[in-house]
Amino acid sequence: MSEKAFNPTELLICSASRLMPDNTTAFIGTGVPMLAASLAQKMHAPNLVTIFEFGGTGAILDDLPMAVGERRTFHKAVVASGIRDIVETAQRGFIEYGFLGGAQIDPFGNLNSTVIGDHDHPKVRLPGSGGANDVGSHCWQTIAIMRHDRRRFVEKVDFITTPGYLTGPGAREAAGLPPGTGPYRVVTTLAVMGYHPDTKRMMLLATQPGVTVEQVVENTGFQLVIPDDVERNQPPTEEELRILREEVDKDRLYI
Amino acid sequence: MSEKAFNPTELLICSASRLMPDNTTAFIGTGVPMLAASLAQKMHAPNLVTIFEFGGTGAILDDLPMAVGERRTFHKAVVASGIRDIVETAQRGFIEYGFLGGAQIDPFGNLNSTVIGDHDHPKVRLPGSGGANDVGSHCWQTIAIMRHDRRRFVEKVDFITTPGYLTGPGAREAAGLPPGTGPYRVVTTLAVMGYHPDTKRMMLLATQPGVTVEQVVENTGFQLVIPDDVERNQPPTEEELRILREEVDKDRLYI
Amino acid sequence: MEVIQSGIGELIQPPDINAFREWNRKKQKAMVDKRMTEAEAVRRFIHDGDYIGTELYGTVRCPQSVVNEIVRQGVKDLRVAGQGVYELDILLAAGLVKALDITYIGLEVYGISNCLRREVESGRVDTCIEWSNAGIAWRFKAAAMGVPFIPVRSMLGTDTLKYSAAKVVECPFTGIPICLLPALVLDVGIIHVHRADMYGNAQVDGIQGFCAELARASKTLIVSTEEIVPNEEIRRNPDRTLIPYYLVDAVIEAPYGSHPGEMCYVYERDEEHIKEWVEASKDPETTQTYLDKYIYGVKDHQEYLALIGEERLQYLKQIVPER
Amino acid sequence: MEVIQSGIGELIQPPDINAFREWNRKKQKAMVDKRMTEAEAVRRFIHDGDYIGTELYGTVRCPQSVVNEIVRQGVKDLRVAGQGVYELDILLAAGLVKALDITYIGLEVYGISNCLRREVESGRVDTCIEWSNAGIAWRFKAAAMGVPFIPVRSMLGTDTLKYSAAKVVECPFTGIPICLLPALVLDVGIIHVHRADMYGNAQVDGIQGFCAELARASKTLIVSTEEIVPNEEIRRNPDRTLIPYYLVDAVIEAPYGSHPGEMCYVYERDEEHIKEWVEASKDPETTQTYLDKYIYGVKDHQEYLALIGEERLQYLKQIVPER
Repeated sequence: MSEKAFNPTELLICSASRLMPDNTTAFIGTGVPMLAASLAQKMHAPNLVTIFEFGGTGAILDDLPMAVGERRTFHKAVVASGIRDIVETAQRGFIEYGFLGGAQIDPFGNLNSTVIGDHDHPKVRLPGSGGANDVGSHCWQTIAIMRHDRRRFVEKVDFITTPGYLTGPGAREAAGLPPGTGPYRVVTTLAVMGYHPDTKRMMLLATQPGVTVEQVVENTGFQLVIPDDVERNQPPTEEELRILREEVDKDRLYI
Repeated sequence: MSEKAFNPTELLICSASRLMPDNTTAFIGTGVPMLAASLAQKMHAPNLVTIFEFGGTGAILDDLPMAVGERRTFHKAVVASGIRDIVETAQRGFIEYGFLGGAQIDPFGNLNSTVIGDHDHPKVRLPGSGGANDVGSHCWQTIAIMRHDRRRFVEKVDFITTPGYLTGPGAREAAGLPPGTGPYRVVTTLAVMGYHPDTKRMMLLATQPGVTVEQVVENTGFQLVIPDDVERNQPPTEEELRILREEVDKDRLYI
Repeated sequence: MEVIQSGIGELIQPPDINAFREWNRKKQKAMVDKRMTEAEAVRRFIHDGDYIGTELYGTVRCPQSVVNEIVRQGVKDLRVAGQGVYELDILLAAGLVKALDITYIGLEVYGISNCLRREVESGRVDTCIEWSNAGIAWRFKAAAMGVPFIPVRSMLGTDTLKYSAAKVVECPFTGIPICLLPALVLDVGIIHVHRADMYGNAQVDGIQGFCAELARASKTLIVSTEEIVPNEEIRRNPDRTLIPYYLVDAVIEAPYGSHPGEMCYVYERDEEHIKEWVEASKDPETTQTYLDKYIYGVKDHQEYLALIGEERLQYLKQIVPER
Repeated sequence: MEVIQSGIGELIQPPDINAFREWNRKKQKAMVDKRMTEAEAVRRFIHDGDYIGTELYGTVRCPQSVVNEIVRQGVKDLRVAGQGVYELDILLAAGLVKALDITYIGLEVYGISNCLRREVESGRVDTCIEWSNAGIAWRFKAAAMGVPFIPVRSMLGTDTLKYSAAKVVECPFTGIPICLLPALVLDVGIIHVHRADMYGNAQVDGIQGFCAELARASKTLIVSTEEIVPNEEIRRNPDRTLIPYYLVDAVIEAPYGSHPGEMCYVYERDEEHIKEWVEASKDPETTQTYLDKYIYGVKDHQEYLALIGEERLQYLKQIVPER
């Protein structure tokens, strides 16, 4: 199958989906994470426990939710509770993975979804934290899903909406965030990245199909840790694309 | 009707019942308050909103509860929730009356239901606070229901389980208890008492039928404020006794 | 127990928990008929400058018929809590919002809110204090508990905290830093439910969002409901009641009250209508046209439903899947 | 934010919320069959010296079949949270309790507990730390929230606070004194419910007591249930689920599991049996006779039910009134 046979959104969905292991708990936000979770349930993770902010735990994603509170987020779920129950469950340490987006990300994985420019006189007023700060504070491992360009990958975000590693090693713990939590992966249209275990700075792990290390570096507004071995992320398989197109998003609302 | 035609428990029930106005909220503990509330609903207060600690709000007391969590406490109720919802409702200022008992009471209405003697080496280990401390902290007006003798009405209780006026005027507020709350009445086998508005010390309001002021004073282990006018509490009416015996407690479990 | 950090944001609604208790003491405890129209409820209970909040989430179980009436009556200088999608977008579009305790206002899958951008970037919304989603729910919970603050581990280390009115203290039991969120008491809360009796005892199906918390954090509470049921029905299943009558000041019968949003198990959301709004909201002029047609141009919720049309509304019920 | 007062009571179970997070992280997230007998659950999960708690309230939806098994296995030096009627009385009667975070142990309408008196006055229970009823529920809630403390306005000004491990601080928002209760994490929580599936998803009818809080505050959770239902039934009404499977370590099918207590809508409490216990408990010798007959003398819950007798059990169902 040719590498052109899928679009960037499909690539993001398939890459994120592979980061959702079976029998784990995952906090699912609007958009790509929903599609990825649905795909994961239909591919390798039938028992992925999806957790939606406003109360749904363990929904079966037969149909794709259009909003984080709507009935598909608790369709055939094991529990339909409320926002506090969900976020307190995360705060208590029960949720392994959290999937997030953002307008800007910095080398320590801090995310901005609040403002571009000055807070009190913003150039662009963005939606705000929503559940992102909660997810980034409490889930054990957070995964950011973003389009990749220099305006988004910046040395310093205009506003830290959601905590990554803040200013570096030890900073989360010093701020009072639960020890052992933090950013885990960044999935983009160009690459999959992790964080250097010592410096907590973003580190390239794999390039997306057809993308070179140089292209990733060029499109990143800060110095990325480049290890000796950079893997090549496998393109979406035919099976992934078929399920995504024919079952997950058959009305093509997102893809 | 002769004053001997009722027993002390019946007298306590009828006296307490009259302190439950229609269309008010009342926090109801085990025993006499349950009977009083049922009687009140069947007499003058059909819309008395009974509130039981473990979750029942607005039950219709057709049958008499034997325990504060059992099904009669939420029989045909408008809400069946849980203990936190109930006590937080009180903490938020929604519950007007709270009915309490205790092994000892002092001139400021402080109640002991924890120990007789030293806490760590008690002569008698009593059950403990239960909901009493919560009721006495949050309800606007608390009403103690007790048998009246010098062992129970003491200058200093062995242990302040539940706050009355603590050490006197201003002490509740200084301790952080909600302003405007506190003991309101004490209903006993000998008298009905209130509190002096300035000194917050217990004050005789009315003697029970056939009881003299002297008898009340004799049976009280501290100096009671005795106003010029002491009323005589009316004995239970025939109607009250009939309903109490034939409807409220027809199996004579309590009376 | 040292205060380590204080957010620089304004405390728009200070947590005077004793005053809230006094207010609650005076609320009526009798069960009386509280049924009224949206027009009456808004006229009587929502005033210029009030601090309000809506539940659940934008297009999900949203009290839209009441929000539309606020717009029709032009209640202005509103201070608003929380997160929203369509409903807060409409209030912003109508220029009625002055200050926000904000966590998220956007259009979810359809992207960022143009109305929010226009109102905030122009300075017409003059105050934006930042919180997380759970942060706002927890602030309601603190008020609902009747305490002035609640401890959490959200927001720590971020600008979200810096531009909030939260404080960080050292926990006196463990020594770890803990974020304290101030209680948030609403002048008026607005909630749409599946069923309520005429007194205001209300039940919802499916997820509960932050219904219980917002109801208990509101000085005045307006409940709109898909249907009004007899009190006996409530009393048969009291363990389903999330809102006790004594919290409630107005009960509004509003079938399809959440339209174009959904009401789980009853009707689906009107995706076409939402897309119409998304398109209209991109430009001030088309925004105004939309408001003229769907809100200013109709007298009340009944006329609104007639405008949407019986066929469309029936369709939204028919496509509800089996449970 | 100054600490104004600290209770002098021992913090029996310190609120190490980070350790609780680590524990919860390791709990299994897969849905696996957790059905087992009382004997297996107690053997595997409750050990000498453990800190345990039961829900709901003594004779109401009480996990009695599990408590009886604890007595049969003689798990000792237990540290116990909270309030109880019959169930904690039985543990005390058997001499298995070493320390109490106590709020109420008594026999409600039948008066004070003779077993409590004997065990505490003799010093066999060597620690009694005082709390209010809601205080204990709030302490569970703090653990369930994942924070080390929770602010309340109970206990202030009293000896209940003095002999607790609570602290009073000055509120940094309002300046008023506020009581902080430390989170309470249980080694083992035990809850009896109306229905659960084999994975542990559990639902109760009627009042919820502090079921949700205790379940979420427990490192290990044992759920006994009147009946085990298919997972599909849980998924049809997920808004009824109070306990998600991932909290649960053991699911025990225990019809009449609350006997002699009640299970609302299913069976009434066995007043005659309770009176038999009240009488027996007055004297150490008759107490032992009672334990010998009803607990040590039977092998398991099934034998216990046979001893009580089918006729009596059926009667307790027949007298359940209409809802």
